[in-house]
Amino acid sequence: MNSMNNTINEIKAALKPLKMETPAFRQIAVVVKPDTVHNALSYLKQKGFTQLSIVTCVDWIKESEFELVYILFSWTEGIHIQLRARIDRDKPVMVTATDIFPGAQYYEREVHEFFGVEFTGNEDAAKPLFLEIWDDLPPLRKDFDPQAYSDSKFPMRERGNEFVSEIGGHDDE
Amino acid sequence: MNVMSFVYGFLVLLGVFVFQTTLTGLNRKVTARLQKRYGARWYQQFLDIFKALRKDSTSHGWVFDFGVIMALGGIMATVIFIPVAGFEAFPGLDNIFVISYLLAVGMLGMAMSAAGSGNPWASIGVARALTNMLAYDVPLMIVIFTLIFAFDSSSLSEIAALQQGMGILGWNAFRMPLGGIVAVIALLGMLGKKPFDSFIAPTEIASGPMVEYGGKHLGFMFILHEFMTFIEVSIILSLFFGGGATIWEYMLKYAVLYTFMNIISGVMPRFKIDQAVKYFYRVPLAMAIVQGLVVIFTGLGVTLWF
Amino acid sequence: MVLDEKDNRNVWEKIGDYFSANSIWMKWYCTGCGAIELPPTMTSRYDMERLGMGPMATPRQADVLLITGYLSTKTLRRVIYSYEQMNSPRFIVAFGSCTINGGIYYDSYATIGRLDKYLPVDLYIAGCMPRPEVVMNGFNELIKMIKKGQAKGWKHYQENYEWYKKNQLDSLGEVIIKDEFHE
Amino acid sequence: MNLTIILAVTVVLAVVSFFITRLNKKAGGFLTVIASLFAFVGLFLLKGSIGGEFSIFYFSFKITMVGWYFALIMVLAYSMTSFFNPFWMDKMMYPGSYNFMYLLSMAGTIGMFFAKDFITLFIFWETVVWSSTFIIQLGKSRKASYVYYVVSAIGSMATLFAIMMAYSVSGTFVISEAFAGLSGGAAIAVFFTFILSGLAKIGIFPFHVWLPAAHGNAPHTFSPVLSGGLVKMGAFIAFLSVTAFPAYEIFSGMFKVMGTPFPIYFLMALGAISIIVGTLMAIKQEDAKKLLAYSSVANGGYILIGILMLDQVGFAGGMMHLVNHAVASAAAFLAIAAVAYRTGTTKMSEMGGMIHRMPVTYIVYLVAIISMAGIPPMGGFVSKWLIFQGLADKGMLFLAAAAFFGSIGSFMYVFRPLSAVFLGQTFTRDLKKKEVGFFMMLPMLILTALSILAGVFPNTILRVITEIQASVGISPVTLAENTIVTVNGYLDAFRVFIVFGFGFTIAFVIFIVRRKSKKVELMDTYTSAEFIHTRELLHYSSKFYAPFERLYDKAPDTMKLYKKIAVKIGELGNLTESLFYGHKPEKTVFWVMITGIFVVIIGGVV
Amino acid sequence: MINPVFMIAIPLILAFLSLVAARIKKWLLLSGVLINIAILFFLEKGETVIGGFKPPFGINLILDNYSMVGLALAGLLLLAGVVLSLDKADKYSTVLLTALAGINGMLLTGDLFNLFIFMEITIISAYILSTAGKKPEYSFNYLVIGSIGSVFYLAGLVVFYSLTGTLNMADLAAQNLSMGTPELLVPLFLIFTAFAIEAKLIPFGGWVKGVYGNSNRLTGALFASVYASTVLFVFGRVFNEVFALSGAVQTIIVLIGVVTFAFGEAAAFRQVKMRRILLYSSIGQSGLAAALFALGLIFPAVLLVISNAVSKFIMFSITGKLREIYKTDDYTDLKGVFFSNKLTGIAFSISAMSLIGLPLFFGFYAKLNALTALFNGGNWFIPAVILLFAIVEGAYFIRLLIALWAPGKEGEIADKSHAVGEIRIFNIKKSILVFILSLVILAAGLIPDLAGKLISSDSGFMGGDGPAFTMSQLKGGE
Repeated sequence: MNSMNNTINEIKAALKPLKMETPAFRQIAVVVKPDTVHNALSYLKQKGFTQLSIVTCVDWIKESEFELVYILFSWTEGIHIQLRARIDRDKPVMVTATDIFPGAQYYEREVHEFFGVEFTGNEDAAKPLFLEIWDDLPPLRKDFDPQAYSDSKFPMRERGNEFVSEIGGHDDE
Repeated sequence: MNVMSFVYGFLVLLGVFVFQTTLTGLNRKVTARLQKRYGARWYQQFLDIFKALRKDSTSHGWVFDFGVIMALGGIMATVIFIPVAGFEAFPGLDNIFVISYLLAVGMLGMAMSAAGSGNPWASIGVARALTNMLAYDVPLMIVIFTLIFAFDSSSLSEIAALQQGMGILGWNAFRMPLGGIVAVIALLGMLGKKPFDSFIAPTEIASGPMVEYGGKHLGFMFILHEFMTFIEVSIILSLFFGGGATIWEYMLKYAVLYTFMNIISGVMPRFKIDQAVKYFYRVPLAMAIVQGLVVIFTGLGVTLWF
Repeated sequence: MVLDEKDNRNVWEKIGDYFSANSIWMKWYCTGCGAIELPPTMTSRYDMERLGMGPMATPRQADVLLITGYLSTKTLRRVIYSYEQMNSPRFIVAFGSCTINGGIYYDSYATIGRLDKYLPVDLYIAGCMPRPEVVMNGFNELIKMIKKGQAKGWKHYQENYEWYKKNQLDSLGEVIIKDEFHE
Repeated sequence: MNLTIILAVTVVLAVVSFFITRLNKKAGGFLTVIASLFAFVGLFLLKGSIGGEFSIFYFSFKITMVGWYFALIMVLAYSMTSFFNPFWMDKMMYPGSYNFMYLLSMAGTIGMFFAKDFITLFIFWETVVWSSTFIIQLGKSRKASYVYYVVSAIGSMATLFAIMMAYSVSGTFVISEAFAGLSGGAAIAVFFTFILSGLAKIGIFPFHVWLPAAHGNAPHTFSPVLSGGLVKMGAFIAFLSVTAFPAYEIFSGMFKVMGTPFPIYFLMALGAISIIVGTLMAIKQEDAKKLLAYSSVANGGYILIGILMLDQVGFAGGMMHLVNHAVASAAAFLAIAAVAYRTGTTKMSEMGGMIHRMPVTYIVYLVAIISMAGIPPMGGFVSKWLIFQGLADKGMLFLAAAAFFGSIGSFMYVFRPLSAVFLGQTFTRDLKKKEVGFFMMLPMLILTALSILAGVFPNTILRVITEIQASVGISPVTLAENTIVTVNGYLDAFRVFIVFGFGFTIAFVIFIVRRKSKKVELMDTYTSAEFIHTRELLHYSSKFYAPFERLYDKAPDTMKLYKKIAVKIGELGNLTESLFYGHKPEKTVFWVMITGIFVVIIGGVV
Repeated sequence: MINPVFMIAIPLILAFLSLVAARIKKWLLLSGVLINIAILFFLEKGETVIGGFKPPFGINLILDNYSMVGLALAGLLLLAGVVLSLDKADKYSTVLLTALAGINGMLLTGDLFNLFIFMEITIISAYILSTAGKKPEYSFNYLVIGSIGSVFYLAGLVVFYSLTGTLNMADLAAQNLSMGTPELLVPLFLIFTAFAIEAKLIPFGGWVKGVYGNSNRLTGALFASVYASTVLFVFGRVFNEVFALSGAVQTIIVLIGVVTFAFGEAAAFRQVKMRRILLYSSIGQSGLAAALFALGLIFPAVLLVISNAVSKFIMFSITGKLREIYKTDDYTDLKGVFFSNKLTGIAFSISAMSLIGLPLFFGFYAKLNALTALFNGGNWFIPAVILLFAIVEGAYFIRLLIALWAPGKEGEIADKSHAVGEIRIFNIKKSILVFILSLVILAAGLIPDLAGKLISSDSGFMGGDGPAFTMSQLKGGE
């Protein structure tokens, strides 16, 4: 546990986080200012957190903020770190992490695709990744209405009389 | 060589097709029973083939079609040369080398057509099939070579005839037991049965060479497969199990041998292709060479050894 | 599909349909959760080979395209591609409620609502999930339909190709897409 | 026809072509066609004067059946390949000397086969070696030409040694008499050193290293000659070493393996090893020409085994395989050259689907590989059949095992270029490419026709071989009208062909009565429903037999042996240099003193 | 008929004149070598006595067909060298003329002591020529080693004289000295050492690397052809006419020759600098020639010396010029240099192939003769070594030729764009001269019997055998 405490202390000293907690065993959650994320990532990588497990995003629509979450892992110490930062929801911009973790490319593209966050410095971030063709709001934003989209794009079956099961089914309606 | 020969040849083809397809259908039932299933109808294989012939098909260019025709043509020519219970449509041409190389025409045609489809899986399948062939053929050919040396003949019917009339122990499989074992293992490889079926692995490489065939091409492949099975089993039957004095004996023996192969295959897992090569070049090759040396230097097996 | 149409097949077609009905080779498009129901259908408990049915490796060889469960836009593109690679006569059996009306994913932005708008479904097997009994029952029905010459989805597709194509394009944008991962 | 005229005209035309090429490159190329065709026709007509002896200059010649047979094969390869020459002139660095060397080496081979004495043979032999060395360097690798020369030199120097040694015993260079009187250890030494040049030329293990290097990298217009022609010079030496040097008689008292004297069996075993090595290496290659080169190694093994058997059947097989391999290999190399003419590469991973652009070339290649793999109804089948029968007759189990291995392995390797170069998706770059012109197609078609004819009517060739067999005093292979009869069975190639045609017809009829199939593009294949748009990526061509190759990828490379020897020689040179040729005079003074002391000691002893 | 003494006197006079009339020394040199050739045809055969004393007391010159061949070879090559490199030779006119006198003297003299004097003249001229390399330490090296040789030779003569009482060759030959006597061994060793140093035999040739390796196109060509062949000719005469070698001594000398051949070829094999390749090849060839001379196989040895001298002359000239142009003689830096110099290239190639002993060239005839003669003597070991190292020799020469002819990356076809440059090596006249010289090799290779007849008039040298092998014997008649 000592190394854990040491790590916490060191990180606290180095990153000067807004908030810090340990949500589970050998996990640290650090909340930092968005403009320090890049520095924090490079600091952590140099501390031994060499694996970027994921970059994802949470839509806090009431606060009108996106919370970017970077999860890193250290193979030497076995500690996970969540690095969180909140950015403005109306102008979601973040500095890319691809220069530190080249693998962040695909996470950033995903976040861009599903939330519309822009990553400065990552030219490829705007390329489509999962949604092969998309023409609406980013779908995981909470103000996106999937029902409406689905109705407009994928017409549903009209439930009329012709839809009666022929093979002994039991229809509840 | 006269017209009758061709008529006989055609009849042989028809007969072999009906016989072998029925047997395949029955064997599907046998396999099903091994797996505690009810299994397909005995004529299911006919239904499958005719259905495939009935369907529309897709072609990937002329070599795709040409290869299929060349394959079936070559294989059918080979079938005509196979002596069945001493009967040959073209007497005297049942030379083992002729048969095994004419068989290769069919294989080459099939490989060409499959690769001509442009599907990478087909190419992988062909690569595996050819590797497999290299694996099983060398031990088998050594054993066959031993037989030729022993009996001074490379004619299937002559070698078969030599084994008859001495009871079951006159069969080469018992005169040369190691060679017999090699032949049976090699037959598994030839038939593409498990454990040597990695080249058509359906879930792994999408049935390999067959990947792009549909409709009549697929029907051709099925017919080809029946004929090829007949040729392969017949070679081993004639060389090692005495062929058959009468057509009924032949058919009975054939059915037993083929079913036996199926039963072995039914309980086997699958070798990777390099494992298959290693296996063939370790056990059967050693056995074949030992058998060959025994026959060449001691003469045991040429004469009955009891 | 219109089921009650006059039987105007000739003898050869009838024989052909007999073969087709008794030898059903399937290509399973197993993107949905329904795939798990198929192994029991195939193996010794239900043994679909009795009816001459069996799985096939590629759409070229198959007669039936079996779509098990929901289809996202992404998978629908592939399903259409596969269907077009199949050789006629070809049939589609849709499996599970998702293919009928989107199932529990009816409001998803990525999952389509109903399959028959895009491809000619010959037979639906309802349920979430349909048990193997139902699957076998459904296939019995398909066999009957083929024998009677009623499974004419593929002809319908040919005749109404424009309509299907329009629906496909409306929902999917394009069917055959080209991006950095497909080059 | 007179051999003098043939030789003189060829040599003169060689010189003329050198100058004409300087004026007009294409014209020079066409002149090689004319010259080689002239030589071919001339040689063909020479059959009437077999048995004649005469001399030109100080060279003495004797026209023998076997010489005629070999020369005809050789000039066939030369003349067919020469059709390609005019089209490659622009790509050559020295077109003039290429044409000159081309014809000079051809004249050399003709002279060599008809030589009456060994010195004539050797002079022509070496002329061929150096002239072809200078051709090979114009190709893709300088190293290849170096390797070619060194391996050839090892062979020819050894042979010269043998010739001289035999001369010191018998006092004559005349081929038929030179080996008289040899016995014991000297006979073995002469036998092995003499055949060394043959082994080196055929590419028998461990001398096979030059084939992939030279065949693979020579100008595309010379590889067919190398493989189809020059390799056969080695077979001639092998032939001489069992006939002119009656190895079976001289070694008859020695330890025998399966009825064959040990030295001969040893060489046959080397042949078997080269079959295996050639096959395994060919399977591995990524370059179509290198692949074919290794296949020549394997086929050389068959030829050597066949010829060394010197019996009724196997020998006939080996001799016939000469023709079949020459024709098939030349055709295959020409086909690859034709493809390279259009695409500019011979790497299999850089090509695909050429069948849609060059169907005739494809047919040519197909027939060639069918023949090479020994599948009926092509010529290669008959000769391999004969070799197998011969081996079975003698019970040579291990050789037969190698032969079978090579035969089946050949399916694997010949299929690779077929699939990688011709089948599959055409590369975007090659979509607009066209079939080669008629003039280039012609030789390929002729060779293809010859391959088929040799397979359907093998007796035409075998009749010549029976005469050769009679001339060297072994019982000729038994031939009936269309059949070849051996102890173990007989073969009626024509009937096999007819039945094959019958089967093919039935299949064709079934195919044609069924509904016409829908033609689709090659990109429209089953890809697990994934969309793939890049033709180059979908085409499967490199590392074709990866799982199999993995089994022997740690096998040692023979080239390393040669490199090691070269390093050792270099070290000896280094030692010499540092011991005796330093820049300081003291060293020499030291050595003078040492020698002086040495002499004094010797003097004391004496 | 002209007295052979003019062969020595005229060059000496001209040398003296060239000191006086420095302005026309170039013409003096040219006329010297030309006159030398001219009077060759009119020389009086047989023995010439100088100074009135009858041998063994006086100075005598011997002109038999052996010395005639040597004179012709040296004279012609010197002429060719001077013509080819007149700009360089100009400076060394006096030296070259003196050298010519010395060389002629060496070849003609019938007296061991006179031989010493002529040899000194020749070697001193060589010392001076070697300074053209502008590496004085190598010249000094040569000087030291050469002086040791001279001292040894002189010492050998002294001992010898005390034993036999004469230094006249014919006289000595008549004494039929037995090699078995230990006393003779010492002078023999001393004299052999002196020759071995000049003939570059292992282990005495320490000077060669520096001198040959830094030669220019004049000196390299002269050293490797004129000087080397002269020394070998004299070596042949001394060790055949004066000492009839036999027994262990013969074996040792042959062994030294063969070892020199083998080691020299091996050393050449690992070189990349062209002059080094050529110099080690020269060492090898002279080793072989020495071995053959020691075995008494004079005719093949002479053929070998001639073929080597002409080839080396051409190759050294071209190499020297190449080095002048490109400042390097590393062949890996000179790829494709013959592309724009085809005539020169062909000449170089013919020379190289002749050296390897490839048929159609003169070297083949020489090699074949050597082999036949050796085999006739019941010797199979030396032929084996010769052929074995002929492979090595072929390897490095062919490698060199390939590099010089065909530039290009591995994996791409040979292409002129990779050639090192398009500068002409020789101007057209000189190219033709070199080319004609190489054609001589080719012609002599094509009609070797005639060439052999021209050299030895079918009778062999100094009572030795004639050709061991003639092409005409192939026709059936011996």
